[in-house]
Amino acid sequence: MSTKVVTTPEIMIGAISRMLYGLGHVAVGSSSPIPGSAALLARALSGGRMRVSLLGSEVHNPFTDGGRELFDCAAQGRIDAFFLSGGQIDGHGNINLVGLGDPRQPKVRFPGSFGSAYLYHLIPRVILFREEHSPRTLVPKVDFISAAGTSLDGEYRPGGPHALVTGLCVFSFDKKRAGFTLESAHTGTTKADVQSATGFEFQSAPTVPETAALPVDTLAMLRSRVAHEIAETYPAFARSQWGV
Amino acid sequence: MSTKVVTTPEIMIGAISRMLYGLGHVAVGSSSPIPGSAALLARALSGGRMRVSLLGSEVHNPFTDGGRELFDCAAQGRIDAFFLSGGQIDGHGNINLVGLGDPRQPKVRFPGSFGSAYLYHLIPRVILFREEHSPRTLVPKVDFISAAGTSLDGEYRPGGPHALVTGLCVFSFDKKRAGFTLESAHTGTTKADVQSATGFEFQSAPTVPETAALPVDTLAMLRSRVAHEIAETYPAFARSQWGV
Amino acid sequence: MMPDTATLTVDALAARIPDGASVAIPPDYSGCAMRAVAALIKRKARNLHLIAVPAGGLQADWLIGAGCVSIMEAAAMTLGEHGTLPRFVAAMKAGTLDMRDATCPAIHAGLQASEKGIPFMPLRGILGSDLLKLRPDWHVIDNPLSPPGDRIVIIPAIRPDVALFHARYADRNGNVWIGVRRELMLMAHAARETFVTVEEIVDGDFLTDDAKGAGTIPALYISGIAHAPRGGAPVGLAGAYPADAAAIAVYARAAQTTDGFRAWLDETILGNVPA
Amino acid sequence: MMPDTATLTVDALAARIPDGASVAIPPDYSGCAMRAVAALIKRKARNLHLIAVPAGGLQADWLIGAGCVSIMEAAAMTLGEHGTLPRFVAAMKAGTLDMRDATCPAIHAGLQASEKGIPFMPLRGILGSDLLKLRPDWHVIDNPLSPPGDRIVIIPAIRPDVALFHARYADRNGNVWIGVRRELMLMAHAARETFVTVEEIVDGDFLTDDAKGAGTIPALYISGIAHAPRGGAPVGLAGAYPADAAAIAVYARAAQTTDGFRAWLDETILGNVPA
Repeated sequence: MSTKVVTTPEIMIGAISRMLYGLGHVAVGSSSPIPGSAALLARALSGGRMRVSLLGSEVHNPFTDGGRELFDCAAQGRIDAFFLSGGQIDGHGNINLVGLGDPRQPKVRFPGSFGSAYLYHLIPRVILFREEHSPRTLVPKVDFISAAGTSLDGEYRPGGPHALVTGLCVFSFDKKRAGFTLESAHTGTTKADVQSATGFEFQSAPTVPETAALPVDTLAMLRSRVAHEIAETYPAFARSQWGV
Repeated sequence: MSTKVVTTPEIMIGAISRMLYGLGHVAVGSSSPIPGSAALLARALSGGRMRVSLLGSEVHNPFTDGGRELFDCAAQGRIDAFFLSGGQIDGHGNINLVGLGDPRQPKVRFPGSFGSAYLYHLIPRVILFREEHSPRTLVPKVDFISAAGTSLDGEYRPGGPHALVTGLCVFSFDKKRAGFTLESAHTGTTKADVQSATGFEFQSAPTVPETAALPVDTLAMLRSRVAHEIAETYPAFARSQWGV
Repeated sequence: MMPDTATLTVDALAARIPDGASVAIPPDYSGCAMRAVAALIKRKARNLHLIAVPAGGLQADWLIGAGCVSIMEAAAMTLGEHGTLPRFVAAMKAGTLDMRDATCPAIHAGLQASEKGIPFMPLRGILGSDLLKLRPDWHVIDNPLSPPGDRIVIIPAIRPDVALFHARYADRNGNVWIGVRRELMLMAHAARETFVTVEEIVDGDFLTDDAKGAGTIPALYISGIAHAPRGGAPVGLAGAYPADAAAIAVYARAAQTTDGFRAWLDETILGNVPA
Repeated sequence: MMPDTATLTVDALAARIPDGASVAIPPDYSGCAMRAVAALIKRKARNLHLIAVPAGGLQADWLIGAGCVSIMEAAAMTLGEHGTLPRFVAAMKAGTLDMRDATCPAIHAGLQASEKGIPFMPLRGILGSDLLKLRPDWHVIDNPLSPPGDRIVIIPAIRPDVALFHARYADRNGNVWIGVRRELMLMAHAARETFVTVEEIVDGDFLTDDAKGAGTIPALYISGIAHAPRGGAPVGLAGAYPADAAAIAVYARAAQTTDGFRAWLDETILGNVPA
């Protein structure tokens, strides 16, 4: 099975899971099969030292105080990393989960902001993910700010964006500059490819490394143990990715 | 057993229970064996139409959200009556549960304010009780206001004092005047007895009726069924009153 | 059963939820009273103000498609892996739904404010979000306990007229067992009235049962209970039966068009044989 | 067991609570870690800031009498039917204890503010009470959502360094079952660290157990657990063993004087044979 070609979601899972090494508690929200797989992979590699809280799971879910506990737990400083996506993501780290055009009568309606407007401010390491990397998704300015990438001085903000992982590359986020930096491009993607597919300005080194591949045994672990673990919460994703 | 002389606590229990007829939910706080017995008696007479929540009981306690639920429930408007006492009670309905003299180094220290400062404001019918009726307990002005009898205009106050039941008599409370009115005196007590034992000013009709006695079958119910029910939470009280 | 908790049929329960009521509903993983929702549709409920706690799913889409909803309050509207909610999206594009976008913890905080009987709850985060423009009822104040510059959002209390959900068990005293699904307890504490459909009504008293007590909403908060086996289908009920993915997929396809939704509604909810 | 939840001896657990710590403790009906309290006394803990949630009982009096406490925060201090707390009353009359009188819901609200990571919680009532004079940390503001005159108290967050209590069961993953005693969960959510003594450590995982899950504090919040059979005596533990009224009465009499308390402490806690 490990001889099967590595897919883009697998590259993204690998890139995200590497950002989680050494953390104590990683939480995963709704509609997040790629981060969920990455978190479960990082946990599998941690030797039991990492907790993963997977919203919607009945097994990988340590919460007993109802829907609010994830948010309370984040505000208590007990969650180290979380994941957000967006119908649009802009170069300042703002994300749009509401829609395009007038939000009262949108041209395109997205699902809604979920907990983003809150968790983005409170969890130290928020990793943005979006498989579709295009000028349509990565825009200069979002139509609607569900959650703001940066805050005014004096505002309480222990959390914020850490990185953005797409189907083409990995960006880091620089809070001082309120902008992204290209860190690596996935196999077969050039810096020019990334530039032409990205609607916002970003910085990068003169040469951009390739996103590191998962070691063979880690990939095998993803495709077996983790595939089965994530299937409980995301059966369609697990089936389409790994046939489980 | 019903031929035994009626005790002062039993007269108080009878007077309080009559104030509870027709209510839907009566809650009883800490250190409240007399109101607890009155509430359980009123429930027994209600044919199951009254709920009683008895703090400290494991049987007569409907709460499943921890220590805060009683207070939340009151603020939601779901509790019709409650009971408070005081080391001192003054003629404006203020109660003192903290102590005499400087609260930082008191001459006499009482247990503390419990939930009084809150529940007195939120529960419509708060019945004050104090068996010892003397100038020492019923004072012109309390040394320390744990909970205020009345509030300023504009302040949110759906609740407040309804009556004061002592070992000698029953007072009602007039919110407009912020003062008590003598409604009845217990068997063998005159209006003059009440006046000489009371440290605060109060109003009364020219003739004051005797506090109504419990019907014989109700007294029997108190001494049997209710005595056993209250014994779970207040064993020493039930033993000393009814030998159960 | 205590007199203020009534045992009802599903239709009678739905009849206790008046037109114009604000109705708090749980997310798809927490016990949705789908049979009661169908009864609301059958009785042609109108102008409901749905409050999703915190995300709306299949039941919200059914009600929106059937014309029962005028105001929708939610942090998100989604069918999960089945994609978007077709009738919700259609209503938004048509501009016919008063959508009050929120963020999950703000809905919990607003309900907790009602639970505590306080006018508002402060909440961190949110600053800089355009949600503040869509929500004139959310205010930003300076934290009175901090030096200037520490702005904080305050969320007004959310007091639903009704909380409506499905659970596994009620006892004959009207206590409802919800296990770890504490958002249902929050909803019941916050709402004026709570109506529940259950898989089973069982003997015993959950409040004096060591194993059940901790996961029980006391009858005190429950206005009416209806016995509705499989009342949570097709969304599913944790510990009892899974989501019926095929039925949900059928719906998601059918409801892409107004006509398709109508035909689905006629056949599946209203029980009419298609002409 | 997860690496961040340690299994400890009672003495090792008490050693993890440093001098000067603020320590939240439950009321007498909710599971008091009396053996751990005895261990704190034995190791001569000093300058503790006890936060009673919301009333202090026997454990507070033991600690005050033994000189472990410099600040006491509580809505009430009582031995219930056994009367007043003798060492507490003596310390108050001597003016040696920094007593922070509160009202029960204010302590819950302050802990809930920490649970939600917000700086304060508004709370109704209290206006007109002299508690506001004793509590300069409690503020009164105008409700920003109302016309002027609607004053409301705001209670700052209470973030204990430690929550300490006794419960019936822990599982081997470090989850702690508390049943309906949710104030213990609130304490664990609000505190930086939580230490628990339990009657029994059992197999299985409470979080995936339908019957136990709803009454369980996840290991996530638990820093250390000690196995301490009858660790709640003499106060008692609901469902396990009742209060030892005779032992409490002996204490209440002995502790009326400093010498009587010393002798009781030597014999009962420190295990010294009286000379």
